[in-house]
Amino acid sequence: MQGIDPTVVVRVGGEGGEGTITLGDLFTRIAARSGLEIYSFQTYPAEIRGGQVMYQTRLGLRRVMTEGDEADVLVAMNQQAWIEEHEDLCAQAAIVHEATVSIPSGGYARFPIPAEKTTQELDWPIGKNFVFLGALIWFFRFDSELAEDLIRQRMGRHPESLEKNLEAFRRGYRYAQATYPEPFPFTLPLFEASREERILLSGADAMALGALAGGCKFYSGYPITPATPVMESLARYLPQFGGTLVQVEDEIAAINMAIGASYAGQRAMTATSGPGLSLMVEGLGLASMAEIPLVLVNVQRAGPSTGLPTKTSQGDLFLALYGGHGDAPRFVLAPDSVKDCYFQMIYAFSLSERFQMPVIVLSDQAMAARQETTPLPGDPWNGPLQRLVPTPDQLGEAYQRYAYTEDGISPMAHPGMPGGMYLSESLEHDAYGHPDQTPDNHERMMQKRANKVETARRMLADWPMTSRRWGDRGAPFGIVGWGSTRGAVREAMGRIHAQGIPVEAIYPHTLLPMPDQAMADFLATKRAILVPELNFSGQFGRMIEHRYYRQLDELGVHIYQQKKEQGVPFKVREIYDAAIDMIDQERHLWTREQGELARIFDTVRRVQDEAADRCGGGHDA
Amino acid sequence: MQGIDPTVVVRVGGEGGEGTITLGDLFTRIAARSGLEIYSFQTYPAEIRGGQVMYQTRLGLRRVMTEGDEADVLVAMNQQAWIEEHEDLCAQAAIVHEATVSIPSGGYARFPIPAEKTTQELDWPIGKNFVFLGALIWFFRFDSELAEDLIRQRMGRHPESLEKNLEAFRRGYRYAQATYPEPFPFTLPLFEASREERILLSGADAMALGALAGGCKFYSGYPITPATPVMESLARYLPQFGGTLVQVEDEIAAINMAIGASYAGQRAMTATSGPGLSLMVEGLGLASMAEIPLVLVNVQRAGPSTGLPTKTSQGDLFLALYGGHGDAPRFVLAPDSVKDCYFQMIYAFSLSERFQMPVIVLSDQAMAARQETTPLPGDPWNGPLQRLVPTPDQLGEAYQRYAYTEDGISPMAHPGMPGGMYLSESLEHDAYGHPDQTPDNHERMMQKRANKVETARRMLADWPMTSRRWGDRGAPFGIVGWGSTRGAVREAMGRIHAQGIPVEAIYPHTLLPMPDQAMADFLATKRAILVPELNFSGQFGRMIEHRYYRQLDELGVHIYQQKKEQGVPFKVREIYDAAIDMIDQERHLWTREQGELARIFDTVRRVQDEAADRCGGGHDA
Amino acid sequence: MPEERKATDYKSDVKPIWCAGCGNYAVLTALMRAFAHLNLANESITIASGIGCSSRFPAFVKTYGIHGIHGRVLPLATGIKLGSPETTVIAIGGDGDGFSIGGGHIPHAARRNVGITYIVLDNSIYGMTKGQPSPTSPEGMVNKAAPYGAQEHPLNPILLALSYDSSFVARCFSGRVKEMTEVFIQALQHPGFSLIQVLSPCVTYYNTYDHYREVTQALPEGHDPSDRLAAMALALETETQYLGIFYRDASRPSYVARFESVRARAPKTTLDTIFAGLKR
Amino acid sequence: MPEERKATDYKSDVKPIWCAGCGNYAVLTALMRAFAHLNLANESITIASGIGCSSRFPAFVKTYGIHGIHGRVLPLATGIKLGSPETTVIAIGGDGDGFSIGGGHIPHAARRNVGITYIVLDNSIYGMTKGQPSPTSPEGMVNKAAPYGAQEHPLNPILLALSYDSSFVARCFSGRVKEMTEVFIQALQHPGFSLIQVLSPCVTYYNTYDHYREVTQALPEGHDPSDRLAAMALALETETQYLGIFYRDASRPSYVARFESVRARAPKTTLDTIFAGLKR
Ligand SMILES: Cc1ncc(C[n+]2csc(CCOP(=O)(O)OP(=O)(O)O)c2C)c(N)n1
Ligand SMILES: Cc1ncc(C[n+]2csc(CCOP(=O)(O)OP(=O)(O)O)c2C)c(N)n1
Ligand code: SF4
Ligand code: SF4
Ligand SMILES: [Mg+2]
Ligand SMILES: [Mg+2]
Repeated sequence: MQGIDPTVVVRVGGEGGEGTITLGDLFTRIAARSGLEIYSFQTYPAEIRGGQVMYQTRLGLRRVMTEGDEADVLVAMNQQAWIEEHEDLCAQAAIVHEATVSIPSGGYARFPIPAEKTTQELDWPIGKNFVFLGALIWFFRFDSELAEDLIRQRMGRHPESLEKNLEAFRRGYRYAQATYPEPFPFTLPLFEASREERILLSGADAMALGALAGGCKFYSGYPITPATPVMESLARYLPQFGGTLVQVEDEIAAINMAIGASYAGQRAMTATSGPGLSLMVEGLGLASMAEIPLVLVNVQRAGPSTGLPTKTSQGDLFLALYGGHGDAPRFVLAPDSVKDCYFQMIYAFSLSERFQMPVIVLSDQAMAARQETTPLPGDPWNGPLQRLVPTPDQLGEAYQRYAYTEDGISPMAHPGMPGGMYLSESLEHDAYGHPDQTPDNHERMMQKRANKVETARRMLADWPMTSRRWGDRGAPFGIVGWGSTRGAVREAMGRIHAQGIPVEAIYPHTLLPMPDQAMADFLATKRAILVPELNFSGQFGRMIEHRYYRQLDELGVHIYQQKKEQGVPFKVREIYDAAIDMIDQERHLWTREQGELARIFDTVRRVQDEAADRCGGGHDA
Repeated sequence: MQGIDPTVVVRVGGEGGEGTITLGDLFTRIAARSGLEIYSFQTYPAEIRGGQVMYQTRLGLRRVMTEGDEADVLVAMNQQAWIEEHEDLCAQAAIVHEATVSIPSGGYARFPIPAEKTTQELDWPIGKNFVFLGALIWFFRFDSELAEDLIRQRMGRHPESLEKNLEAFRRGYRYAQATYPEPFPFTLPLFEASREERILLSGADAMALGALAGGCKFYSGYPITPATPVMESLARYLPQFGGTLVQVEDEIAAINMAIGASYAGQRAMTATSGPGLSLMVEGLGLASMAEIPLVLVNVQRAGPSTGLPTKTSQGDLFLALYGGHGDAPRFVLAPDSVKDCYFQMIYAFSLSERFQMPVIVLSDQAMAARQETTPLPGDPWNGPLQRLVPTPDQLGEAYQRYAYTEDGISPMAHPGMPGGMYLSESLEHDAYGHPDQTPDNHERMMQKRANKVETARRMLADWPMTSRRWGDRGAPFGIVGWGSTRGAVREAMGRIHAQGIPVEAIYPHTLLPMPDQAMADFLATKRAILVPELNFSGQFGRMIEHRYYRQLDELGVHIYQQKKEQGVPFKVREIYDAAIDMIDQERHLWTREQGELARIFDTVRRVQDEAADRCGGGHDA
Repeated sequence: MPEERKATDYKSDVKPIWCAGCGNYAVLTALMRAFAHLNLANESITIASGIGCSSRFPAFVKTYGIHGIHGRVLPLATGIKLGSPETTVIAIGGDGDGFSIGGGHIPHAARRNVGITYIVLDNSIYGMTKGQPSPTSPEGMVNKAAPYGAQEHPLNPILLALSYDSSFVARCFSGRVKEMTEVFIQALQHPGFSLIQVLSPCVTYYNTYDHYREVTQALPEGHDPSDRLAAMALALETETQYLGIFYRDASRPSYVARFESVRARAPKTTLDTIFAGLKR
Repeated sequence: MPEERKATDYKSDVKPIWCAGCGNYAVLTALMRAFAHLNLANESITIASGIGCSSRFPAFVKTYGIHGIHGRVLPLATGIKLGSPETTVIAIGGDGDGFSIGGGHIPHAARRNVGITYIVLDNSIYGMTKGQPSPTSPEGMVNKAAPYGAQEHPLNPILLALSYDSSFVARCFSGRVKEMTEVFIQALQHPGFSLIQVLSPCVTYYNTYDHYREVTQALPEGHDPSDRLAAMALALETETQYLGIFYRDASRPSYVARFESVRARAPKTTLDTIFAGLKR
């Protein structure tokens, strides 16, 4: 149990082929239905099947923000699960394990379950996961009727196996009930659970639903881990909304086909991951040049090249910002939670359609694959915005598809519109779309396209969703982050705050254009900022530093980059430690004039001393 | 006649189909053979053939550094040539024109030539360009025998037409001799011409020859303007050097095939332009991840998208630096003259082979298409460096292709080497090349690959060719540029210097890694720097600002970005004006404490006043 | 009823940038005549293209047009057709655009049977980039990019289109505008994917007019365009280059029709319903 | 004379990550046996691959190997062959890798007749990404990515290889290791480009073992592998999937041989000579 609000972290480890993910998934759903808040996380092997997988769910009474640094409960379906997972256990963890697995003695509470024996008795070898599910339902005192309902719902497609699985479930439940009648060391007071309306949503589904809410009618894409679930979700939904989804031959086809559909008047998108984004760079330039709306989701995975296809990273920021020959404007958005994925997709369609430009939405493996309980999303702020189409009197011989306007936006006709015939051009062109390679025209048109970003910047200055800011207003220490690291930052801030140290965070959601005013307001009171991110070179930090260095220097704000590129998310502890280290570092820099900061510095010193004590010495200040 | 040393700018305008380029080219060669220094420049229409083209040659007695801002002599082969080109003429220009073309009266000296009539008489309509050539040879008093030799040499493949062309040439010569016996207003004292050894070289050829000198044995590429000439040059030469060139199906094949050949042990390269570079981004990541040497030439053209395919730009810098998902290290080189193209290609192969990494060499349309007289290039500084191959005792079962080393470089076996069998991996891998997705291994291997850049940075610190610095050592005002703009900057500095204003320039040749020590030395004495470049967003300036902002701020150096994205090179005047403006701007900033700068500021004020006087008023200070 | 349209009604006011004598002019004429014959409303037509001399086509026609990027005309055109199914969509490109960089997209357009007319202006050369060998250039062709001669077998576009099971496959020649117009009229009415190879000489870099005048001839009288193997046999002949419709299967449902049926089968829903289903 | 080698001599110490029962194991066995039969030195072999389950192949073999990027195995392998002509180069990938994203490279490898053995492990599914339809999946296949069924005709790999004029075209089945080994031995000795489609079922996402056991059979006794049209006719049959060598033409010069002749014809020169020629 970690953090301020009590939570329980349950980790399930086993073979992919043993239904480990199904077990984790069903347990998660039953817990959610029991009124708990949920945050789940999975790791996949790069292997196809049969590799060892891990599914972690964190349960809480109030909103849960990360998967948790340590597991309270480990469900070890096989020996390998113990070997791979035990290092991440908390000191008093409970181990629910296959009876034949040997767990070395230690401080842990052990709960062997004879799952293999049970399934042998049932002559149903693939039911092991359901035996464990039964046991878990008993341990957490969830309603077993409710659980059975859910199993029926989820597994109903295969009636033959359903009954077998239910039987395995019941055996597990009864065995645990009979063998371990005393209270389980980690449970949550279910009567305190809120009855508020919640949905259980994955980041990938949130993007798909956001796309639908944003009016998406066309998707073309090529499978790639970890973006495929976005496509699979839309494959089901789009036709139900009168839309079309095509699985195409490659990412180049994907982006060009989406551009074609958008040219034809549809709201169109594609989704991919790193290698696919690399292949789409040329197409992005076309959308930018010909001014064709396009939403491109990039679910980041660890690179470079094929890299670590199933692991998370935030390493594609520079490619999203700068990927293109010539200066090809685009927008880049970065949702920072599952729910935000939904909204940012709506905004992506708004920006893309309104400004006739490609919009890249950066998610990542960790955010796409995880499930969260969230409130039902409400309406988006303003929108979805529409594409500017020509008025009848703008059409005809004099129709200027690329009319030079102050805000950069010109009305866009589409096939079928009488009098709107024009040439959409990848060559530099004049207001009509005719190729025009003269110096002045080129400069002017470059300016026109760039103006759209400036127009958007002004428009978005009034929009509340371009950044999220929380914590102690005006605190001297800040955290500036982006994307899926937010949960860990938020939880770390809770711990920092609990020490009485004021700290504040900001997460921009539009990385291009940056919400400069919000950033300026935020930075105005800071002495030092921590910029944590999941990539090797600290791309976001470099961008922040470059964009705001004058302001940072004038205010004397120090910037601390925290970079991690290991394929896994930040642990809360890592952020916490980095923040405390930053403040400690500042203490040394500020000794002569620490003034009002003295109290904070003292606290940090005390916190560090305590930590050192706990470790039994070795303080590396 | 412009600049310090006397030069003559001759511009030829006419239809592509009329042999305009041949005329320009032959004239250029004859002038070079007559002992003059040459700098030529062409514009192409985006059209295929028959469009209006322009060929400009600047002749001088000493090294010529740009194509010249204004033309002294216009050869107007048709009416359109006058219309399109007359705006760029100097006040007293000489117009050599087809007699039937009407030239409005003005300050120009006119030299009508009845070329069309002559070719009608000869019944040889396509000989118009040779009539003009004859006239030009007379005007410049070049040796007509020498000219005829050269014509025979160049046109000898078509004996039928050779005689006709020679006849047209002679008629033109004699007509001009008879009609215009008096000295031509623009000639150069040929007797002063140096007899030093010179070659006439285009930027594209320089790159091809540099590749050969760097040991290139394999080229795979796809045609694209303006990079095709590099391929065409190597198509001829490579087999003569025992190498292989493949024209492939697309740029993706190009980069992957080159990677394959390099993996097999050959020095391999490809060349392309913007759209092709966009398509190669994924392959770049593979070379970076699997640590395979690769030289990639990018001859920049104006983008985005298809853009202005025949026009110049420096807009692909960010793509070269940051184009890749994940952090994929690479080197980026930027030659700054035709001769430097030769050397940087050698260094590119050195770096690529030594560090087993992709190296991008950025040229541009203007530099690739132009011809310059240059001295015979000598030997490169150090090298070409070789690839590190395993020693016999490193081979065998324990061979570690990706052994972790301090400098990041591990020995690379290649097919055929007994005991060297290994897996080259695009997935994250361990020292043997086996896929390894564990967090620690990933971080370590990211570090290993990144270390190579740091090793190179240290190694290159001692190399003289990583930047070029010239002008007044320690001058308070600086110009920091890259690539092909150097000529204009150098000439502009000559003019600034002639005013008694001290100014100094630096051109880094390795943009990644940047020559930080050289930059630091340079910046140490500066008050303000101008950063001119040919792109819309000022990519280089942004990079300089970001990389050196702390130093710039500490020293109080102001940075002035000069951006131009019009598809054409800088005029000398533009650089000159921007530099003078910068210094004038500084005057306002520094009024209270200008100290030793007072003299310079005074000069600038005088220069500006004089310019304003010449314009007849309207001083926009 | 819309008025009768003339071929010139489809001409834009942009003068083609092609060299005098370029084979592409004939294709332009034939296509505009086919439009007129079918009396298509200008705004109901979209011409998409790649990059190359041939791909400048859309600029010269008064219809909707998009000049995309090199080699990607088929995915682009597919997107347009799916996005606006009522539109008559024509994809145009060169042999380099189509068979070299774009070659990977043809099989997929064909197997989707998407209702677009793909016209390849095949001059067996890269015109726009000033004359390098293309995938249909003969072995041994010598030019700057191949000073020792091209070392590759040429591709056989008709054969490969047939092997992809394109539902309409034809060959035309710029020297025969009338026959070309007729083929275009048929292709534009074909519900699925059609690929038309037009032998369209590049007078500047590879003038093949005389050659093609010699080796082309109409498909044998009795050829049955529903017989794919027979079509392949005729395509295999290279001494004679047959002109006309090699293969046609109008019975296969088009991609648009298939998606209509998918949408019809898909149970309609709303976001609220979906969210309700996600409630814990 | 090198010692006799056994199939196991080519096994690396990396355990394949494939699911138990995956068709790819049979291909691994057959290929190692073919190596042993030909007694190839380990260091004289390079296996290149793309991305996919099948493409993990090189890791499991003790030869030179390169696991490149998705769909680019043919250009990669071509570079290796041209860079090291003595090497036996094998290209391996899946149906998605080869016929979807990589489909544009096959015609060009074929027309170059570059001496590489291209083995496509065709399971008619995207295995690595957990089961989406591939270009060889049957129409109507239902899975998460195609909940309303795949809407495209499958491609016919043998037919398209023949239409590209591949000089060696064969089909094998993982259920028949012996025959597969035999074909591999032939292909490895073929001087030009060979394409081998191996029906290699994915037991996890699309188990076609039983189906293929039913529909596959050896090519008819009398089939003449030098008859391209006859091969096409047999390839067109889809009820029966024939196994064996459909087509072979060993007489055509390989790309390596062609470049040798180019280099032999090219006048030797030096940089100094070139520079001398550039003197003004
Ligand atoms: C990605 C990319 N690569 C290369 C080019 C350069 N390029 C322009 S047109 C062309 C080929 C033209 O040949 P083809 O398609 O046969 O058309 P043609 O000009 O002969 O009509 C090439 C290679 C480009 N524009 N984009
Ligand atoms: C550019 C790119 N796009 C997509 C992917 C994701 N991806 C990996 S393997 C694969 C397809 C696998 O199918 P196949 O080639 O048939 O191989 P199999 O796994 O079935 O053996 C895909 C789409 C990728 N790695 N790179
Ligand atoms: S270069 Fe050839 S293809 Fe291009 S316009 Fe001229 S004749 Fe036509
Ligand atoms: S998923 Fe399919 S193709 Fe991949 S290893 Fe398993 S059985 Fe083989
Ligand atoms: Mg062509
Ligand atoms: Mg497959």
